[in-house]
Amino acid sequence: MSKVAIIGGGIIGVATAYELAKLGEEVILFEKNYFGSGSTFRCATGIRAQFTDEANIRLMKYAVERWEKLEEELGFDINFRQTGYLFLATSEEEVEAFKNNIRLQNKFGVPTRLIDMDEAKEIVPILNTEPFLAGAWNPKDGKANPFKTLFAYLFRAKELGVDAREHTEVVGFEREGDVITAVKFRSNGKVESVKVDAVLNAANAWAPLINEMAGLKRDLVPITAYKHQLVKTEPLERGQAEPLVCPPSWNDAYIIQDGEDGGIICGVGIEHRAKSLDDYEPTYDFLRGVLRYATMIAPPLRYAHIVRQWAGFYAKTPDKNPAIGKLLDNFYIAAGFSGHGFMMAPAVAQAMAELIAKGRSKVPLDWDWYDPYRFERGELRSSAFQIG
Amino acid sequence: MSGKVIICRCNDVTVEEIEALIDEGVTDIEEIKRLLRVGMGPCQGRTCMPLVIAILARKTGKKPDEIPLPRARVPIRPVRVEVLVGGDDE
Amino acid sequence: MSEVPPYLQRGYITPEELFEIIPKPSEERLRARPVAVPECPQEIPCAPCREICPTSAISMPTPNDIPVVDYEKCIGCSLCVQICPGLAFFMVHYVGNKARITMPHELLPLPERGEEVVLLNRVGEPVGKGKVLTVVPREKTKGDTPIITVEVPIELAWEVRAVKVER
Amino acid sequence: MRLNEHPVLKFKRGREVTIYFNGQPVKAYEGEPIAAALHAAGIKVLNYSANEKRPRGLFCAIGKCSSCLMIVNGIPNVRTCITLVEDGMRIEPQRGKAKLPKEAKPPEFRDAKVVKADIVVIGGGPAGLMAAIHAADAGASVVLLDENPMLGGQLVKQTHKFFGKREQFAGVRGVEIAKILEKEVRKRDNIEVFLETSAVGIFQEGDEKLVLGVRKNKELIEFRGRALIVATGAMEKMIPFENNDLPGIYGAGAIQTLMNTYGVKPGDRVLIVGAGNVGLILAYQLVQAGVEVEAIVEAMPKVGGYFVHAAKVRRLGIPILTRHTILRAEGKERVERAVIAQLDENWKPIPGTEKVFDVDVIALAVGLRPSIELLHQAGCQIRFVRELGGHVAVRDEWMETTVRGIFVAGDTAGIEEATTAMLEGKIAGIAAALRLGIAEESWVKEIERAQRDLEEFRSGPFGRHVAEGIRKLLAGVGENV
Repeated sequence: MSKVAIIGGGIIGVATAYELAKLGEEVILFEKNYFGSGSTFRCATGIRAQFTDEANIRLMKYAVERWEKLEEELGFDINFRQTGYLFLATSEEEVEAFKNNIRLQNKFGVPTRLIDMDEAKEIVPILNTEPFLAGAWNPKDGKANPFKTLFAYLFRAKELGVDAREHTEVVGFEREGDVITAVKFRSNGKVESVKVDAVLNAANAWAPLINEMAGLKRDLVPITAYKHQLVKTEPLERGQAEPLVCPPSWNDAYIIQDGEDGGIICGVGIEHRAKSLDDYEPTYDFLRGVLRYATMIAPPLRYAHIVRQWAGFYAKTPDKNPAIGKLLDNFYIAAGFSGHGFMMAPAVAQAMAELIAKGRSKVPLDWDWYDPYRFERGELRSSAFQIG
Repeated sequence: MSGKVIICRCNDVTVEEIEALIDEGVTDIEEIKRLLRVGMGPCQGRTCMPLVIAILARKTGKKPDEIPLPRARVPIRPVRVEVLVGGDDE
Repeated sequence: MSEVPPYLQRGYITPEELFEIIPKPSEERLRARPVAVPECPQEIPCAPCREICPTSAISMPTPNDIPVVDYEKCIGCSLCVQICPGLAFFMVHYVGNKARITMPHELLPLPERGEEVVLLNRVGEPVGKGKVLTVVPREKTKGDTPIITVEVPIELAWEVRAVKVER
Repeated sequence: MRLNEHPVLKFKRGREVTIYFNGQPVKAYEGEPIAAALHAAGIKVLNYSANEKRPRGLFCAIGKCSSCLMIVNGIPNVRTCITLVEDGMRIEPQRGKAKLPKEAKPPEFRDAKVVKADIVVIGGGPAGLMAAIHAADAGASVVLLDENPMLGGQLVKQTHKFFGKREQFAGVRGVEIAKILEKEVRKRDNIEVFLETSAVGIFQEGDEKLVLGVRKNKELIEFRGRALIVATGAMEKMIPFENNDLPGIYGAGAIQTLMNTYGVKPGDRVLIVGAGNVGLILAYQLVQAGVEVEAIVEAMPKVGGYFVHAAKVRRLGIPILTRHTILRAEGKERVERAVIAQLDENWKPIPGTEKVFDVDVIALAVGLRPSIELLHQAGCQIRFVRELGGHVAVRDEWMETTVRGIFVAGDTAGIEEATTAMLEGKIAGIAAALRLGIAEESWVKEIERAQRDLEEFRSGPFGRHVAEGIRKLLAGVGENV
């Protein structure tokens, strides 16, 4: 049994802690704020396999299969619901592009199909059918509650012996050659140190700072925090806009009904580079811009009330694909999820845990594709299809 | 109707539910808020948050000034979507 | 909490408690002409009685001090009864075997001159009946509060502090 | 249940209109909110809660608590306590979560109206009005917004006369002070007033502060100023007890609004919880409106408010039960009874001391807390200071918060009195104009005068408590949040 330190108490860190504990490893998990406070609780809840490249499609197909069994495995209601993703085309060219994507997705067993707007209206009763030509519909996509999912993992991880520490900040490492030997952390103003056999950097937007502490170049894995904002309505009766509905050509605007309280979450690709890693300030242009599109997608939304607007980070790499793999002999990274960390977590956590504990994984994760050294080599992947 | 002690009116969260969660070891107000959805309804936590802080203080022995108030968010009162888009034009 | 004065536990003050805090007007003074008696034992930031008194009979070094009336300087004009925001000033005047109590009355209906009303003590219990001698309606007072003077048996002079109009 | 005669107030009602509750016609008057009209018709159950479908009625009456949401003309989640009636309105109780209509026309995207001024004052109560008056006199252009249809804030519900000194309107009724201050504001042509306008957020855009406003729930307005004064007042605290959400349980302020602003009786027999000034004043106001008050219960061993307010209600026969608390409300769809009990030294109810009151209204007057949401949202540093009523914004002696250019005054800065709110408003108004370089240096003397008045006002036992809280705040004691 070896001792693994995980840095970052978001969904990736917590889920990996659970998977490692399941494999019998000893885990100490650090979160500098409270669990989930970074990006996990700020996410839009969506889960999809409708990507446009093989690596992400295969990874997410596997992730969805894990999601389907997660509630049973963790014994906790995480509000996972397969209510689908509905992408909407506004032009003939886009319909053609959708068809190509669908062919690729079908090839790997993702059951996406092209639907007409009558069917779309049945699925989303408040949908505006008029501007759209067709939809790409995968009923197996869905959503879950980020907070409950994180806590379900956390409760089970603790039962399996994970030492999970909130409000505990990692401040440095001890390193011998390419091996990290100890993690230094501060809690209640006191700095302590713990010997470790392996370290996972799961700090997402904060990951470059952790890499730097490990003696690596800060931009070895270039991750930039972009404020991705959302607004949400008051709770509404379920069934009015269950799938994530997104016309990609409208600046990636989308709406999705919260799987628990039924409030409708609205997002759009109006992005601002965060001024700092504390910069969660929502912006006025977003508030108006997002609702302009949301009411074009679902006009009856005009009668709902917005109760809050918030920002979280899309921790973006240059190709919007995460960095997953090994950086030093015993120093690993799973970060830079560019908005897809929550949906990928069950698959990535399992793959990462198996890699750390056994040196290999049965998860269909294309290690070359997500190689954290690819940026240094100047090898960028085709951009992952962005929207949550 | 049963004798419930309601803390969060919007989501019908009772004092017993909050105490039970604290007993399970969840003592961060942000976590309690999100797990029970206290303060996440249309009143935006105005009525319930001081009560949650009081319960948390009583159960954990913390002083109320050691429990941070969850941040208020825009809009600080619910606003109809059509107003934010361009005004009620009907 | 032993230092809590009993009047703050109950919400009313007995004449005995009051006259431990301020002096009681002499029998002679009470018979001479109406005299203002503040039932205001608590230090609160308030000064209109002192400000309105035409003879500077009310001493109150700062607004947070309690009002103390110099009964010899008091001419019984009732302006303090009219202005007092706490409705805590009363005038008492002994006439024969009756006492005339002047008090604010901010309720409807306002009694009429000569009307017989139910006399209430400091806890609102009826303690007898008395006749209303004068009524100054709201618009004619200096303090926007109607005041009435009611005649009561002399032994109730320090009990009756409100009336109830029964129609 | 409408009041027509009142010893202090005169009710001016608007044109009579008809609204429809579940299809049944209900008489209403223009200018009153839907919930007040329904109350006057005896309709108290306004909706059934989102998850448990528990009956709910009016609670806060100021658009904050979500207890009065109804379906109005087919649109769900309308706050009926602040939405005014219109002839022919169709109103239905909401059951659970709302459903949107299936079809609608997309709203047109339009630029918002922009209103610019040197100083934006949020809140037209005593603090905000004084801030606007003094900022304007010091030379600033001012825009003042308030959520209510009239200026004055809580003053408009206050039938009692104010304490303090003559220059602080001592001896004048709150409702009259509101009129005086409103007249002063209207006299100044460098003050622009927006009523029925909520400030829903503050954004910093360069040197400018953008206050996002919503007028009449219909119109978006961008108020742009270089300085802001937040004087948004306070809101009532709630306490836990069984069935504390039953219709017929109100915040004290809600009852004052119904009764003193709209001339609607809240019910017939009332139990008041809390013998602070709010509870005591409310008891007196209820009697003035011809409503019976069964008792006031107070958990503390003494009356918390001014003794003179207590004496006023005691001599009208209202018992004040110190060291008592409410255990539960009972009733099927609305309050029918209240059960209280005596408390022991450890604040635990003593078995066997229960008393039952047959009341249809329970009024909660258990304290106020500052409405700091806007300040908190804008990023001002917040601390918990018990003496000031809970969480407050850290500010300096000129009432400026930790965000430069954002000032605070009145109950928002700490729960106190309308008198001190007015003095703080004066300080904030002048200070903002000075900070912007608009006011001449000589205005500093006016600030100092107001500070001396505040000090004098706070030198008694009540004020000393507040002064202690302010000292803590200025000294940086208390937790940052």
